[in-house]
Amino acid sequence: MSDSLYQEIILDHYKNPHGRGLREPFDAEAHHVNPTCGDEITVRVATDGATLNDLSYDGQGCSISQASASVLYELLNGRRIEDAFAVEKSFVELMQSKGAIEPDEAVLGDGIAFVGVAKYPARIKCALLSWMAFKDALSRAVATTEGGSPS
Amino acid sequence: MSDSLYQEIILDHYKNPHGRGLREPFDAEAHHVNPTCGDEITVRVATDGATLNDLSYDGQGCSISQASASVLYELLNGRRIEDAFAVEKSFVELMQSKGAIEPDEAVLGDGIAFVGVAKYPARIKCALLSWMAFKDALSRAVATTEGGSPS
Amino acid sequence: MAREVTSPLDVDRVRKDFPILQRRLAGDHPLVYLDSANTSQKPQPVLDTLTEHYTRHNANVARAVHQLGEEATAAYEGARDTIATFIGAPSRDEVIFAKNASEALNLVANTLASGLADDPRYRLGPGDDIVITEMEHHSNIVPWQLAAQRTGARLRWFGITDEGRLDLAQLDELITPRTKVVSLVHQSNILGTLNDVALIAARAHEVGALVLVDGAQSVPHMPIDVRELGVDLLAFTGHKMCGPTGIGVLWGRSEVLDALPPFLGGGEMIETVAMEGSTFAAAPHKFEAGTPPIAQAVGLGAAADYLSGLGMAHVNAHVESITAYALNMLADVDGVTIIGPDSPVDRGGTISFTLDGIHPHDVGQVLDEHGVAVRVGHHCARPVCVRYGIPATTRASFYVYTTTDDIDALADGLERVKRFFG
Amino acid sequence: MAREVTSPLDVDRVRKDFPILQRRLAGDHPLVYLDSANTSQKPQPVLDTLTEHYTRHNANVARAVHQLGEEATAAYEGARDTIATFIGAPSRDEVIFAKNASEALNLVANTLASGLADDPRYRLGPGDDIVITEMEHHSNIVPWQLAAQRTGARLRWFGITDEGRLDLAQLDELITPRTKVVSLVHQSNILGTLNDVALIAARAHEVGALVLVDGAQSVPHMPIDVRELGVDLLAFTGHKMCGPTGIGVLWGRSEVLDALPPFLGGGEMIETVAMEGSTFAAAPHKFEAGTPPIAQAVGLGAAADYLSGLGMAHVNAHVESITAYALNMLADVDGVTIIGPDSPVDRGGTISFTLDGIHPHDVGQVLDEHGVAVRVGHHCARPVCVRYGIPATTRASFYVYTTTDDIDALADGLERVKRFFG
Ligand SMILES: Cc1ncc(COP(=O)(O)O)c(C=O)c1O
Ligand SMILES: Cc1ncc(COP(=O)(O)O)c(C=O)c1O
Repeated sequence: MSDSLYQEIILDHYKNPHGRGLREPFDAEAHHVNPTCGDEITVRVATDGATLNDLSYDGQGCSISQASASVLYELLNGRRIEDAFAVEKSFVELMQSKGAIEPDEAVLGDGIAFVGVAKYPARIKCALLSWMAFKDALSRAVATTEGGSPS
Repeated sequence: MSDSLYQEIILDHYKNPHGRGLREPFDAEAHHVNPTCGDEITVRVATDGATLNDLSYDGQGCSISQASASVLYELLNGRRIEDAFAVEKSFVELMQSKGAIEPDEAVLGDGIAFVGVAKYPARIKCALLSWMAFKDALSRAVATTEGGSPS
Repeated sequence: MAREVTSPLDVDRVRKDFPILQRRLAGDHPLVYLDSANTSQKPQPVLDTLTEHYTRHNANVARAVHQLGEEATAAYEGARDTIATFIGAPSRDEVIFAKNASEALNLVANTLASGLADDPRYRLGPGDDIVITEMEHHSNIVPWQLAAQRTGARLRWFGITDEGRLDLAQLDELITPRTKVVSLVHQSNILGTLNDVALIAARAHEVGALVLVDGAQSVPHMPIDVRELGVDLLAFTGHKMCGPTGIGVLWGRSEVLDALPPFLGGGEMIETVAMEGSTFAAAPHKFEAGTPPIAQAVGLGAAADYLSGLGMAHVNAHVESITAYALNMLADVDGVTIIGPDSPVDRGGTISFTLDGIHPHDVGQVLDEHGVAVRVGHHCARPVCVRYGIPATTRASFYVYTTTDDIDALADGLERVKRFFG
Repeated sequence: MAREVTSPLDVDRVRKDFPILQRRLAGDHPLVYLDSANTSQKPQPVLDTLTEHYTRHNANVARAVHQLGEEATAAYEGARDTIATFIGAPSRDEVIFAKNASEALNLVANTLASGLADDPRYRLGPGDDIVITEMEHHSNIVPWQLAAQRTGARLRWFGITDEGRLDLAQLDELITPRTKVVSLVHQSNILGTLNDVALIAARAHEVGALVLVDGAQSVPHMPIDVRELGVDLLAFTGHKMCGPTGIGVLWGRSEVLDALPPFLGGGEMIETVAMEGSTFAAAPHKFEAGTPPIAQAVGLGAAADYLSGLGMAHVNAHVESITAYALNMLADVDGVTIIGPDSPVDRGGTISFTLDGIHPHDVGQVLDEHGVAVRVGHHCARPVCVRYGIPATTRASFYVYTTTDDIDALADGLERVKRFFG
């Protein structure tokens, strides 16, 4: 059952989240809320402007939003900034595809398990919650380091 | 055709209205408008407090509103005030009866021809226009004469 | 597992009136619809009325002298009579058709906030209090926040006890001579709580405040007589009482409706219009700008007739018995915590709960995969979730067609949910 | 008597889609429906869509994770896509569902008048001008009168020429840098006049004013592309374009919708609600408080599909040819005076007229007794009647199902009216 939505990979990340917990130091933090269901996430990023040195998060929510934060960490932590943004873009595209895109495992890793979620309009926001917060935080961190005044 | 609404009597009053035209002297005047169709009527009454010495009117509107003003004049001009109010009450009752009342010719005279109009909700206001203006004018005239300061 | 319920309704026969209940969902699951507090399903007589209206009597109302126009007007105004009778309104002119309960609630908040009323009792301003409760639907919170923002009036509210009841300990401190309007929900759409409206209305009237009741959840479920309720205004919505979407009702005492200034401007609400200024019709037309939801009002009339045919006392008794059964069943499911009154006293057929460690979204999704439709989220009553420190709840809600089998399917489903995420 | 008309529509086939056209009236007269500017009749595909929605997909939208909820949401949001395409909106998020055109017009007037916008361009106040025209429907007059009253802004208007055209001689004197908003009708519902919206919009935009167009009569009748119209906001109503009652649309440019503050408060229009204050969703949801007219929006989508299936250019050409025919026929009836443009240029399929010495109420009533349904009165545009010094008009209006036989029946009927009152 639940074939299309609750992939085994998603349940694994939900039950055993990777990289969870807020860590110091960090250069920017974003807190996002999904008002329809009350899911919340805080994402922190630490970067020198070139590499994502740490990505930490904490929050509460459904299996989809929690698993997607775990996948976010696993995929992007330690990556180069451009790569991180590129993966983020491709995950968002996947989620907005209504299931019409064939996801690329080389780019998205475990993220491909979310292809089924894209068919459930009510759950897409859950999957995107941590990714949106991440994008927010990273953009601000990059703007700050570029502005020449790292925190 | 038009049996129930356009009685011969109504058409006669419409084509040959009785007592039409505003006259002096008068003790009170009322101007009423039916906003849905633009029909207008002005009614004047002259009274010594006991008798309706003159009832004059002018206006524009459909056959129903014009004929009903003519009938109003014919029925009430020169009558005692109490009688005038009684007839007015009984005409209003007839119009609100949805055609369920058997009108009393002894009281309503040619007014009984309007029984059919009571079945056309959109036209009841037309039939009542002059009667409402009359009631307004007469009530004010009576109040003034009772108040002891006739105009 | 089986517990006995006695209901005055012949539920099997009632269910035959609702074509959607025959629907098979994905995986060929039958539909177990436990989301009636969100919107109710529609019986065949209501659907037939809509079709008959559009195929035989469709025309605009009030402004036509032709036969279709007269028929449409008679049907529309006839629905007003039906609704007046349904809620015991002293006069049909006290029944205003709106598009939903939210519009009806906004109508009151906006006209009080507009400052256009002649009588100062109907004008909100600095120094005035608006009193609501923490268990309101957003539709009875946001309009008052906007009204307070516009006028400088202050918004205050009753809190909620741990048991899911209004905390009335401060009744006299909250409702004071500063209070101009008290607006509260009759039956909470998240907790199920039935509030003692008469008690609060009595205090409000003592200090000269207006009382508006949000009956979106109560009017569909119990016999309501506005004279007995003792309030000034009552809002409710058609789609939760077997009626179409797109139609709601505001009832108000004539005196109050006469004192309120117009809400929206347009065709039908006027007496006469000139470019330089306009005068307005009397209630109810004063508040019905533009072509009203004609077919929807007629459909709502048919819905009220359908419910009256079942008997509102029977509807209430049926939902009560299902609720008692459901509370019992849920008490047997490990990990379930009821949010709201957990006994079947002074509550309606809406039960919110949490399931330990599993997010409501996941509960709802897995239930749905077995054909069990519940609602998950904050149910447009987020302050209640905040009050209980939870992000959301799962909510099952019942109506005339709900059976004990539906409740059993829910309980089974919850066990599956736990196994799945366990 | 017979004149040729060429129409791209197969009217006989179109008529089969409208079940009400089979209706026999009192005296066994067939229905000659010449009141489509008041409300149009509904084709079978729209009725089928409504029934299908209620019997298979009925649920509340946006807030459910269950299958019915997802289907209902997909249907409702799908209707938004359909309407966006129908009017050439650059984005689906620019399409707001309201209950009718009147609500859509009030939405704009009220949010501009509320004073809650951040950007002063969207706040009306003393020193600002609102510009409308003398040929507006009451629904585009009264909201602005109320807004002017509330804010101290001044209301100004374009007059009408003897021929029934807008008098644009004072264009630059009426629309000045003081002007904040210009709101005008695209096609007059009483005169039939089609206004040069682009010209007026160009001047308005020169001075930085917003342009709202009332398309209640034009959107049902001609291909509309909001980008070509060059306006900021467009209001129209479902029931005049083969759709259900209870549904209307406001389209607005994203930038404008983003700048306007919320209208009504309640469920669905919020981002997050706390007792202390709330934040709001983005458009279109910001303007859709409460349970929307779900089935009605879905029905309107079906209506737009039906009209697109006929082809809006064909709809327009058909109505134009019937209008030309009718203008000719009426010119032959002694005593008829057309109120509005009497040639078929830049006008729609709505013809108002007077009949010498006979009141429109009497005209309409006698026509009705022969099955010919027209509208009589001021048509919610009383200032136009005042302008021409008449109490009311008789109005015949046409749509996709109107035939030359219908027009002949009207002309015959007018002769009978004259004999009857002669
Ligand atoms: C030109 C015009 N504007 C506005 C309206 C109002 O539309 P509705 O009554 O659907 O709100 C109408 C029709 O009644 C109209 O013809
Ligand atoms: C208690 C309560 N009030 C108000 C509303 C708003 O009703 P509607 O969405 O029909 O406007 C609802 C339902 O959504 C409700 O449950």
